[in-house]
Amino acid sequence: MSASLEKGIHALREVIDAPIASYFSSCVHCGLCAEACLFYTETGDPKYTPIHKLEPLRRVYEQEYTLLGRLKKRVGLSKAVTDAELDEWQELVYDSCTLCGRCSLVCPVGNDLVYMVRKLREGMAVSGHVPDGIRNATKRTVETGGPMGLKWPAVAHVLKHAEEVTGLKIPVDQAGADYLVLLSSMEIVNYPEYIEAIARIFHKAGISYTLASDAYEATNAGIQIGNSDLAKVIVSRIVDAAEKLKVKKVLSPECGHAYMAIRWEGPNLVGRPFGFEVVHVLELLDELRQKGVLKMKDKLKDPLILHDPCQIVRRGGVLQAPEPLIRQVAENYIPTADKQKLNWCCGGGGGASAIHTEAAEALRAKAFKIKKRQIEEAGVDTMVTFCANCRITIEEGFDHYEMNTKLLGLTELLAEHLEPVDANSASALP
Amino acid sequence: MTDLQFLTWVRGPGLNIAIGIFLLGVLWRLIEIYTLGRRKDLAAPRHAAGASGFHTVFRRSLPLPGMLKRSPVSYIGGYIFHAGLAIIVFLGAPHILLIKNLVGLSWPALPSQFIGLAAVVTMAAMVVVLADRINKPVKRFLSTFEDWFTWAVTFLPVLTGWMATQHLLLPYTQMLALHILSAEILLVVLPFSKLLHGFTLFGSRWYNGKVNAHKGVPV
Amino acid sequence: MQGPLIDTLARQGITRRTFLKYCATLASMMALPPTAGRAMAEAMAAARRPSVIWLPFQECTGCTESITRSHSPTIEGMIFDMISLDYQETLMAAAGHQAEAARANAMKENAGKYLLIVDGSIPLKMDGAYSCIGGRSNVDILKEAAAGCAAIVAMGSCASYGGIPKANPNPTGAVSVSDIVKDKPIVNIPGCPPIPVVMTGVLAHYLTFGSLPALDDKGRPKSFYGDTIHDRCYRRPFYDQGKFARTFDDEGARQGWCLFELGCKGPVTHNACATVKWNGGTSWPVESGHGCLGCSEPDFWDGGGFYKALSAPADPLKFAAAAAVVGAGAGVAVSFANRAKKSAARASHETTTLADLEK
Amino acid sequence: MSLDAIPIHVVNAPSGEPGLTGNAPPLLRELLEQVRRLLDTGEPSAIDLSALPLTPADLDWLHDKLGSGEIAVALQANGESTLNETGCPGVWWITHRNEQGAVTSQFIEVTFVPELVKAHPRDVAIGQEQLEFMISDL
Repeated sequence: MSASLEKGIHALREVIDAPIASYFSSCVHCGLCAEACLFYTETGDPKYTPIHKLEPLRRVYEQEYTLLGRLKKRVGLSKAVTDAELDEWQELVYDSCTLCGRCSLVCPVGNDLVYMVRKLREGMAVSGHVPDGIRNATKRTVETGGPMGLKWPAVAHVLKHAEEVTGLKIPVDQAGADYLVLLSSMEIVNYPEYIEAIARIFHKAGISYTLASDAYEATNAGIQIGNSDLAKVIVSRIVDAAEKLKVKKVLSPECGHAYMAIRWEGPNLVGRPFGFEVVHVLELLDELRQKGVLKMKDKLKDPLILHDPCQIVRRGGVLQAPEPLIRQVAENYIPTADKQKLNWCCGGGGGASAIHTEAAEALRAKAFKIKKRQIEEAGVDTMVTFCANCRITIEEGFDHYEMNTKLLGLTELLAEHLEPVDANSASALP
Repeated sequence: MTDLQFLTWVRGPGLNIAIGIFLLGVLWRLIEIYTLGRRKDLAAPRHAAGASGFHTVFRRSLPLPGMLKRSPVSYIGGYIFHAGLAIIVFLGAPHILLIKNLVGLSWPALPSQFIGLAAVVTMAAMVVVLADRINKPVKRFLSTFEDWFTWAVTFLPVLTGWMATQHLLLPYTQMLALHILSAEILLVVLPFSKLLHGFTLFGSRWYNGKVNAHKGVPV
Repeated sequence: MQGPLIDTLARQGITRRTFLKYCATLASMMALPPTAGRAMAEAMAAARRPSVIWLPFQECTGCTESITRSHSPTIEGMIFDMISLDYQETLMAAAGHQAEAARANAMKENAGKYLLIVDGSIPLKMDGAYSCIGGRSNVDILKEAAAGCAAIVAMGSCASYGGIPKANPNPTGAVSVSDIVKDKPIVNIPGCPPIPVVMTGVLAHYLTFGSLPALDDKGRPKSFYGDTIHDRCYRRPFYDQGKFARTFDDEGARQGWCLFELGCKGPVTHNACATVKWNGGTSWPVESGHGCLGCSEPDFWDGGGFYKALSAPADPLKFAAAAAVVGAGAGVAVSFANRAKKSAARASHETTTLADLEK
Repeated sequence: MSLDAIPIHVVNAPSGEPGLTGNAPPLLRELLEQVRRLLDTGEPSAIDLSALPLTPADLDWLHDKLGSGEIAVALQANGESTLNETGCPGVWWITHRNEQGAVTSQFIEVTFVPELVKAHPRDVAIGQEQLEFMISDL
């Protein structure tokens, strides 16, 4: 056994727990999880059945933690997990799994499959069986602060531009603010409008906030590659900054995995509950809407559908906020059949969008057909979402299928139709 | 060995051994599984109506919207044969009597004609489910020896029980003995195969519900 | 007592019509076509009386009682008039050497033609010393008598299957006739005791057609043993409705409900009691409120208790508690090993660095 | 003491017996065949009713259909037997009972006169002897 494989098995030994034992013992090979996985439904290839993606984990569980499995291994009835096998499984665990968690919803015996994929990735990561794209993104995040290698001066530049556009001051490193606002590199680079929208809305609501120059990046490639140690390094930056600036709340950007990393995995990664609250931007917006602060000057007339990002809605629990918000700003919102926690993934989550091999991109394009179908069935030209990663994947899909569909970010859309900002407000630029 | 000796053996020592292995296996496996522990979730919980392990234990018995259409055979066939097995095992007069003798509880039985009908329907559903496993690429791909074996081990008690009461193929005594023997094989196989899902499914659903309920998602 | 049977019967006050009526009913019971009744009557009326030797072995004489006390004025008994019963210890006047001589004589005179009836099982332990007649062991006598017979009728469960003497732990090493004799046609008429009409039915068949009736896989006449007691039981509808007597004195028992739960072995017992009944059609065990014991099945005595329902465990669970304890113990042992392993894995955790991501 | 005095009796007669099974009507066709054969060849035949899966209701139905004819014979021989011609001449309903009055077997015979009714030549011969004896005594 190679040293890296040994490390992988060791990591799995650490993470296998009672739920995993229960899940594997319950599986009846009914194959229903395949019907919930867009990589299967859009390709028809049975190897993309979610439970099959977990085969190495199942064997390690059986061989390490069951008496019969140990005996079977000893007499050669159960073959050991090998590097070659993990190599083969890399595609199944990363390229064709976006950690969207739809399979966990359908399993009739109640298996939480995505929970297991996340754990299997711990073993895959340390044994080196990870796609280069995700590995590089992780490296960049750990080394430079963000998956795209973005550094503070570049961020500061974007902030300055936003201040100019909005005419509002964007506070940085201001201790005692209510909110520490986090961003994701993708928003900074591709959708800077998000920052402007946040500035406007906070100003309108009169809530104090700040950015942190040493913790602006919310995304966490560590949880995508599946390594808790590295994920902890990344998330600790935010925790440290939040504690240093003594903010009450940390505002997660739209980005799905960022929310997952800071809201749900964060406390478990650092090993203690947070002294601050983590809020997703949509939760804040919905709260403002309910308070009547979020008033629209007009509404978007185009018929549109909503794409609920998996990590925020199905896996993040922000179930109720998105719909009232979209109704607030859109006159012709058309709910899709599979909405909210049932929504289909864009195909680029879980780090998949960072994998740029030809095969992975082709597979993603195939998987995207399900989104294409949703759009076509609704007969709309506009789709709204609230995750930077989803947006990139969906735009790629639109390009691939040469669709003329418009894709909008929910927060920006809200900001765009917001009642004009009161210019005399305190936080306005002089 | 005569028929009656065979029958007496399966009713006596055979049953003793089978129930012994069953109890031993189930306890061993369940303890092995559930003592593996689970880390406490340190993230601040979000509360949502209908989100809990308990809810999921029940909710998961119904298909998610759209799924019934995607895999009707799995759901409908599955419901019919699980319900059929439950009706036969828990509402057939001789079975209730067995349970009464083992644990002292008893309740009214259904007419034997109804149980016979349930057996036929159950077997039909099981055959359909088997055909589905052979035909559907995903199921065939996932299937291992264990899947075929456990199907047979589940099917045989129903078949032999029904054939015994209908006086088919073999004399009643032989068929009854085979019926009891096949049920004993089922008991022996159960703890060490996927059939354990009859027990662990509650744990699995509960864990799934609990983990997601922590995030405020009713699953 | 030579001459056609009908004359013998007439002398006993049995009219021809009575005999015809009896044969019609007998044919019906044996599931023979209606016309067979008359053929039977004619054949039997004119039949030559075959020599019959009746050997009693390890038995209780219940079978003989059953036959000879069959209902008055014993048409069944009359049938015996059409055979020449040359040896029957219980019934014959001769005793001692005379009796033995009669047997030897009959065997010699009718060599190859006589019918051998056996009741009782044959003990084999201690060279058969458990049961001897005139200083000779049963097994010895049987072998000798069987050698020259045309066919054997094993009367009762002991001769058919070993019966009560064979019950666990079978101290005398009792076996059935068919365990010893392999080269002769044998018809088993099990029951403890057997139903008289079954006996006469078989004799009638033998006399009419010169052969034994069709037998099932246990050597029993299909016409009488084809169905189970349960199949033909008048209480069967209660079984189907799930109505059971739970004690011998409860409301269900008074209502005449099914006795399955009280241990009735009807479902696994092949016999004609439910249709033929006993004591001239007066009643039979289930009708009198008691479950079937299964007396016509092999090893019925060791069938797990007369009052234990068929679907109940034959023995009380012996090691269920022990198995549960061992299972729990195994589980706990594995869980300790698992927890130790997992703690060790956690303790030896090496923090991952970026370099670790490479293969 | 009669059997009725024993306090175990079936209060609710087992169900399943009432109701027609549909097994009776085909018997009428079979009887028609048998009557034809009797007329064509003179060959008598019979149906063993106890060997067929007929409920009491089926038997009643059959009995009603066939009706009763002109002749009713009662035979006292080890219990009563009744040999009754039905509404269809040549079709006889025959019931044998034992001494306790229970039905032991039941037939429908298709014949000009049931065999059991006819006196056997040898019995007639005995009658002849008796008559001669009586005359010789005169």
